[in-house]
Amino acid sequence: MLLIYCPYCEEERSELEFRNGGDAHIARPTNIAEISDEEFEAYFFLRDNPKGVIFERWRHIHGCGRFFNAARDTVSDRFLTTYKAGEPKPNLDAAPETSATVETYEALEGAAQ
Amino acid sequence: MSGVNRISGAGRLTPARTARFSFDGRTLTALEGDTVASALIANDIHLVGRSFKYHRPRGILSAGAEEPNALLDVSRDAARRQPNVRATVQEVFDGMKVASQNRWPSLAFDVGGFNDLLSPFFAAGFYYKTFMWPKAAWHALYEPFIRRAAGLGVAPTEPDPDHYASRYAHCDVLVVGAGVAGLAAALAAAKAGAKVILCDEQPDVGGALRYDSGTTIDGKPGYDWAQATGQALAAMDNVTLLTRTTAFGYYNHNFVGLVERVTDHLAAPDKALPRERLWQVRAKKVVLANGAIERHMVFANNDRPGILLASAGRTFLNHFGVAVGKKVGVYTAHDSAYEAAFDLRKAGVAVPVIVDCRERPGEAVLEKARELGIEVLKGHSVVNTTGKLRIASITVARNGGSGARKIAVDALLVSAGWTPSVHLFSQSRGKVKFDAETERFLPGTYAQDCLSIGACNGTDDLQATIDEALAAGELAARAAGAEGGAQVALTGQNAFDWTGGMIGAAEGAGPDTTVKAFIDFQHDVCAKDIRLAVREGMHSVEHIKRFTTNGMASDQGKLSNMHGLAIAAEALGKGIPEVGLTTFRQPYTPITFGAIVNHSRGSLFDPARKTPMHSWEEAQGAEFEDVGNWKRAWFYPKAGESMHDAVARECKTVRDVAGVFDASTLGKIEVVGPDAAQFLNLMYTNAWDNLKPGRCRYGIMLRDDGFVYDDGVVGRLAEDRFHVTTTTGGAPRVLQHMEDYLQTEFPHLKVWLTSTTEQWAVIAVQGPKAREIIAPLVEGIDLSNEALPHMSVAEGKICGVPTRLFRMSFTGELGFEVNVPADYGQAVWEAIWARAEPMGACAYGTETMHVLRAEKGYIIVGQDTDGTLTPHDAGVSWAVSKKKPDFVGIRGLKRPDLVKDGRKQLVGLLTKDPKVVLEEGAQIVADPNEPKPMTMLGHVTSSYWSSNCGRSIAMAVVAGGQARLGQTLYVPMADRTVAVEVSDMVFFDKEGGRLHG
Amino acid sequence: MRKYSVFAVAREALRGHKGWGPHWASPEPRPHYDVIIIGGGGHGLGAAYYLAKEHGITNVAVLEKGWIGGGNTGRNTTIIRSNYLYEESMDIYEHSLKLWENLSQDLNYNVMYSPRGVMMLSHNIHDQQSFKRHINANRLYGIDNDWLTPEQAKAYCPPLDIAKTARYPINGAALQRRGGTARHDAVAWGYARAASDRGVHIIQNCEVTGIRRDETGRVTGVDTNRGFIGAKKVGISAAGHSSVLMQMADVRVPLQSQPLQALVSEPLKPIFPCVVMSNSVHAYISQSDKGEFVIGAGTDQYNSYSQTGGLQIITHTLDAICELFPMFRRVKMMRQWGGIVDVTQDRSPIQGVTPVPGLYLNAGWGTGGFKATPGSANLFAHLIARGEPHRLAAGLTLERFRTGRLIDEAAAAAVAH
Amino acid sequence: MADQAIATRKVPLAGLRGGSHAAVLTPAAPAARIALRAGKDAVPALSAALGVTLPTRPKTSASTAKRHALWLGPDEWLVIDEDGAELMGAAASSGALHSAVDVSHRNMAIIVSGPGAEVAINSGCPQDLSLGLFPVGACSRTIFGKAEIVLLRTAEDTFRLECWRSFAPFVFGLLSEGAEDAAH
Repeated sequence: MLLIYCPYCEEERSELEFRNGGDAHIARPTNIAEISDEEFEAYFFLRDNPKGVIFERWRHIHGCGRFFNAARDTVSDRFLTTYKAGEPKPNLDAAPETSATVETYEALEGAAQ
Repeated sequence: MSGVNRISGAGRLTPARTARFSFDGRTLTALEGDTVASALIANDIHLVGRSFKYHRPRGILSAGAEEPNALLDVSRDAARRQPNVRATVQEVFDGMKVASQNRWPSLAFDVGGFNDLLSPFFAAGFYYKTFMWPKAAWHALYEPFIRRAAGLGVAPTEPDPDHYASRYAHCDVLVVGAGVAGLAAALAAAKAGAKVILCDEQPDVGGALRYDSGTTIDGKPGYDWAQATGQALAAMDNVTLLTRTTAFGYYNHNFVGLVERVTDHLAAPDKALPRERLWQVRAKKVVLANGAIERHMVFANNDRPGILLASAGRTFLNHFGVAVGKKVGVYTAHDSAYEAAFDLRKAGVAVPVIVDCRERPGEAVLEKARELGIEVLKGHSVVNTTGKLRIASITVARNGGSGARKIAVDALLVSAGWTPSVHLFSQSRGKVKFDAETERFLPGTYAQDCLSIGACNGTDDLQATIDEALAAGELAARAAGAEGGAQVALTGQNAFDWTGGMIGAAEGAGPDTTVKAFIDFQHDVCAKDIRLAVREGMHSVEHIKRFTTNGMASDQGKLSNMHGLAIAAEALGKGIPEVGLTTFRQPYTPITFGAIVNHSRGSLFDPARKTPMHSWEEAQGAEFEDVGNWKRAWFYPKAGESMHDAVARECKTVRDVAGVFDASTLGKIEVVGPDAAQFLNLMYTNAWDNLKPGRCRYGIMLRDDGFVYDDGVVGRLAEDRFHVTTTTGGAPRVLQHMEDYLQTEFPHLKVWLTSTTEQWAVIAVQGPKAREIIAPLVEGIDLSNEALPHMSVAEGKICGVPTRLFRMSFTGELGFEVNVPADYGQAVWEAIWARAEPMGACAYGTETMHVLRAEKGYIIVGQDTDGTLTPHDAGVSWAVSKKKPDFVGIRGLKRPDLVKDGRKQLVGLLTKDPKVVLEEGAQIVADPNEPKPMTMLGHVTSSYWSSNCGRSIAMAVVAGGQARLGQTLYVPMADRTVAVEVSDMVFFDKEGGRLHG
Repeated sequence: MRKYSVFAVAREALRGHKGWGPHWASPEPRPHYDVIIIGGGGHGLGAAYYLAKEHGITNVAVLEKGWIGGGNTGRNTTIIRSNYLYEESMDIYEHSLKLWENLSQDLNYNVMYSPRGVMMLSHNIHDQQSFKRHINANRLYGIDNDWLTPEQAKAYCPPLDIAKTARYPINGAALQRRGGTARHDAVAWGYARAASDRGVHIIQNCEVTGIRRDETGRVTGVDTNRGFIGAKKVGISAAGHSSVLMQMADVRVPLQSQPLQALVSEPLKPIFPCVVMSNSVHAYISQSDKGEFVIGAGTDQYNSYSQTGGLQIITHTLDAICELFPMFRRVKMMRQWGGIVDVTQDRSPIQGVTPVPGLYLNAGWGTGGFKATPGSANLFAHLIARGEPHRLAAGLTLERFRTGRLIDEAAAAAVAH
Repeated sequence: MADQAIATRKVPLAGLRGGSHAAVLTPAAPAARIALRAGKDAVPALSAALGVTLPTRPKTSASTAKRHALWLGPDEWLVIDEDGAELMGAAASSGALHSAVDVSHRNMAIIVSGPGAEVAINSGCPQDLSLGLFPVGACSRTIFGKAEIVLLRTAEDTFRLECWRSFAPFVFGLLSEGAEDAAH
């Protein structure tokens, strides 16, 4: 059960109060009616699905109700930061790099050093 | 007398306080505080079970949670029966019934023991190589045979009458384990002012001090210090001390699950007490102080009853006052076992020999052994044992095999050293490192905010443990923000410093042998099985585990994993860290489903939502159907009526007179703000700007991929206020869908959404007499066709309370939907009913609602559409604006497959035989004689007997359906084929005149 | 390859099982293969086996970054069934089920396919409509799937509580009798052994770090932690890691990787004869040959490669199990674990060519991968060998996300009105 | 019309009492409530019109004698008037841009009071309710078992717990079990 910092409530809360909203920073094209099939496919279906830092949306559905964004490491499930909707993607160079140092559970399977 | 092996003056239990229990029908006396294991051994019973595969006689091996053998069936009464209970954990209470498992007809004579003779055939993985012929025999013959042998205990067969509780808890510091390290850390953290939770799986604090006899802390005997410290902690406001509480799982972000066993040790528990309580703890810091687990020695026939871990022998003696035998041998590779010999000797028990496979045991323990006159055989090993149901002798030989001799014993204590318990650390996804010198895995890289201290961290020395614990406790408290003052200092002294330890097979169980030297007792995995797995190409430790099932039993390899690993490494010719560990997973020890689900049962399993009129409907004898979480009135059978009769009557009555229907469950969202219409323009396919206040419109909502997501009637109450309705099941997701777009795609719009589903009770009054029924009750609203035409809404009063009165119809009749604040719902319903009933109107349920709307061809999203239909497929193209520049779904709708010919489209179906009612879900074909697999054109989505039409009617999605009107198609059922004609979807009142009353 | 049989086992029993050789060889990788398959799970190993057996392509390597069968093959709840709704799904799952029926004999390895029946519980009218739709479609397609009354369901699975007073009463069930379970590890090992016997190289601890292409964009091989390995064709069959591998070829795919959890109870004497699933209360359960209840939970809500998830997902599942079987509240959970499932938006798999010539993708099996193993492997081999999909997998291509021709099994079970 | 009786109000959980000596459960009397939405700019005018200062800090509330304004989100408040006074009109009189929706009947409230109130609520609520983090006056929308609730701490040992009416039996049932456990 994750512990998620809501940038509106300014507090960490249990994952039970939140709903994941998929990838962040995928803007719906303002000219959506005009885009090509390929562009629509890219907008609606194609995702990076990164192993490492993902920028994702959460909604504090059983809290303040707000959508906000988070940067999370999909290997360690650690949050690097959360920020309000509409704010730009944070520059994570300043944040501690965790994906390289956090040992993965998966790597544990069958191998320990 | 509480057992022949009870040593007068030994242990901490009170001789006068006895409890009686039965074991396999035999009544025994125990002392309060005994575990089942200590009580059985006190009564000289070692044989308690049979192993899984070979049905070998097995005894009690340990005194703790790591026990692999002594799994028993414990019951309070028939419904409170628990299989697979570890005798070493379960405390005795007066009147408990205990039974052995996995044996027939009796524990001493078990037919399954025949398997032991066949064991050469049952080598690891043998089943992959055989039982393949003839083909059908696996499922028909072999598998049933194997399954009969499966399992240990017998599953409960009655619903569990006990209840379980749950608490979410937060703390600054969670300390797991209340041994020396845990107590000291908790003390330091608590004195620094932190909010502390300290838990331990044992009934009392102390950890290893429970068996220890020579340690002093702050000048007190260790156990006494522990009890005093525990009491001091428990008395502090900022400390929660939980005993009989296992930290079973370390999850993400310092979330740790604990299970507290509340009543399983009580003879007559208060009924109000939960059996177990789940604690879901979120800690700022976690301090792991969960100790180490002693390993057994791996040698031939090391599994006989009466062979125990040395620490278990000490626990039974020093805590419970029970000697494990009268003539107790010791076989060890570690100094700690000597102390067991010393304690037994001092208690007057014969210790014929300490066999130590090392050439150089610790000097201090050797000296002490000499002093006590105990023979020590250095550089010797136990190479075999005898004794059918209990160990009778050991065969001892000098390492290398010479000078074998038999020594009679009735118990044997073994120790291969100690494995730090890194289970929780690993569950936290920390990464262990291998300490080559001491041959053990220790916490390496931390992944979460936790610290390991004491034995689980590889800290052996007592004072070092204390210092480490105090520092960790204070550090954790400070890191969590505690600012309190008091520092703690403690000094400790133990009797002996320990050295030694080995992993893997001992002398005589090496690579060239075929002896049964058990690693995993419960699963009967021997050293030779590991070697076989390697020989068969299983080179990953995970493959070896899975091929041999080593470590997969209910103890999850607490004793066996390190031995298995060492033997595998040897066979592979690799170092231990290269081979690596298998994964530690939650839970640390098995936990009941009951504790996990706790309050969730019956009405607390899932909320059953009921409308404000529910009790009236119930009183009228309505049958209910589940729709999402809602209970909806389905139909109202009168005495003697079948469902079919009731629905036919209701359908007729609504069209002939009128009916009253509870529509409260429909989702409602109030959309308010100056940009409300603009927002709805984007969310629905229709255009909303031109809808005048006081009027309503049916709207279709799509996802961006163009498929129908929901529908409903939307009323405009004012320029800036809309009353939106959704499907019953769709209410929450429609609101989420709208919020998503509003907040993240269209945040510039000034509009807000509020769920009002439960604010309003909705009473639909439908039928020719609808107006006549409600008119006298309504105040301030002109109900005439002119003032309130079809698809309009007005606000006023009914029965003296505010109403939003909709003129709308899902039946095709003159209709109203009376919305009143929910608390008034039942009273207004009763007032309407008081007028309706004398006129011959009826109350109707969802089934009649479904029939009536189908007669009119109105679709139900989720039944007639399934997330793969566009509005064009669903025959509601008229609701899709062609002028709007944008709405959600506009682009998805234009994708190649969504605009191509031949798509499945919603149409009507009329059976050629009007009496035949099609099955909903039946498939439609063009050629009923086509061989399978047949080409299916679509399926029946809705199908009813229509009493108003005097025939069956159906709706279906059919490939290219709208071009097939008039065609004959077929519905092949298992017993017959039904011919149908494709029709439009309006079966009744095609002109729609009735709507306008 | 030494043939496995009861006689061989008996012979070995007399000599301490000293005569068994490795299941599969562990060769050093060659510099170049005709085909490289990335991912040593059941699908990948099976594809290699069928390439060798049915297409005569034996210069094949299966590259596995860890140990074979260590991904979703070794982590799933081993349910097998084919009673899906859409033709595209029925085609592939039924093809698979037919292969399951003979797999032990085909591989000379007992994969313990056990057609004990998969029963899906219906709790309300909407379930009933949906199940009837499946049953009718299955029947016309030649796939067994029967509607049972609550009493018939209880007769088939005695522990079921069919009381009408339950919070989610059972109003019927759909039963596929040919559905059942198989032993997951055995599938990986059986395929590995049979493939290895036909010359396929199984290379463990070999992680792919790059996919190389020539100037025309065609695949030329893969970089690995053991160096470059050339190949004419590369097939990706890596489940949760499909996106990561496809990114190496600069292709974005419509996949999300999420934790899927499962658990087993302590071993108990057999009491539960079949597989029971309930979509309405979100749970599925069977009892293994060792006596453990094998219980599947749902996916966590976020993307993750951690192979762990939250306790609340397990809780939610056990809530449902205890509601369906109130006597199981005293049963104990022995172990829980997680895998990474790669899911598509329409919950149907992707098998087909990619924009990169010579690169083939088998992915998106979500929670349905194990049951599909033989069928998917068999058709993936066909795809790689021929360069175009088999008729039975023709609808599973990536293209459908552009055209909109989705195979939406999830939507077909849409929420009730 | 004149002779029609005015419809009587039937509230959920009417007449129920429950809990334990540690945590007493009492359904609250019917109250007036609005779901209020507005931007920052509108806060002063709305506060003046409603006679209670709309809080702008997360997890805080403001109260007069019988009127409470609970911060639920950055542009969202739940305003409760225990006397049932008219709130929609008051909000409208502010003249400021806002959305007010009457939810008086959507919600109902249960008063949880006693030394075990925190523990009783924590039987299904994952928030830290210790006084330090959830002081008197603190409020939050959150989850309680399988129901959404709004919590307001009205005294050290008393919470007002609001839920939607159809969830009330579930919430009351789970609270009862939590209250029972809190007593032991």
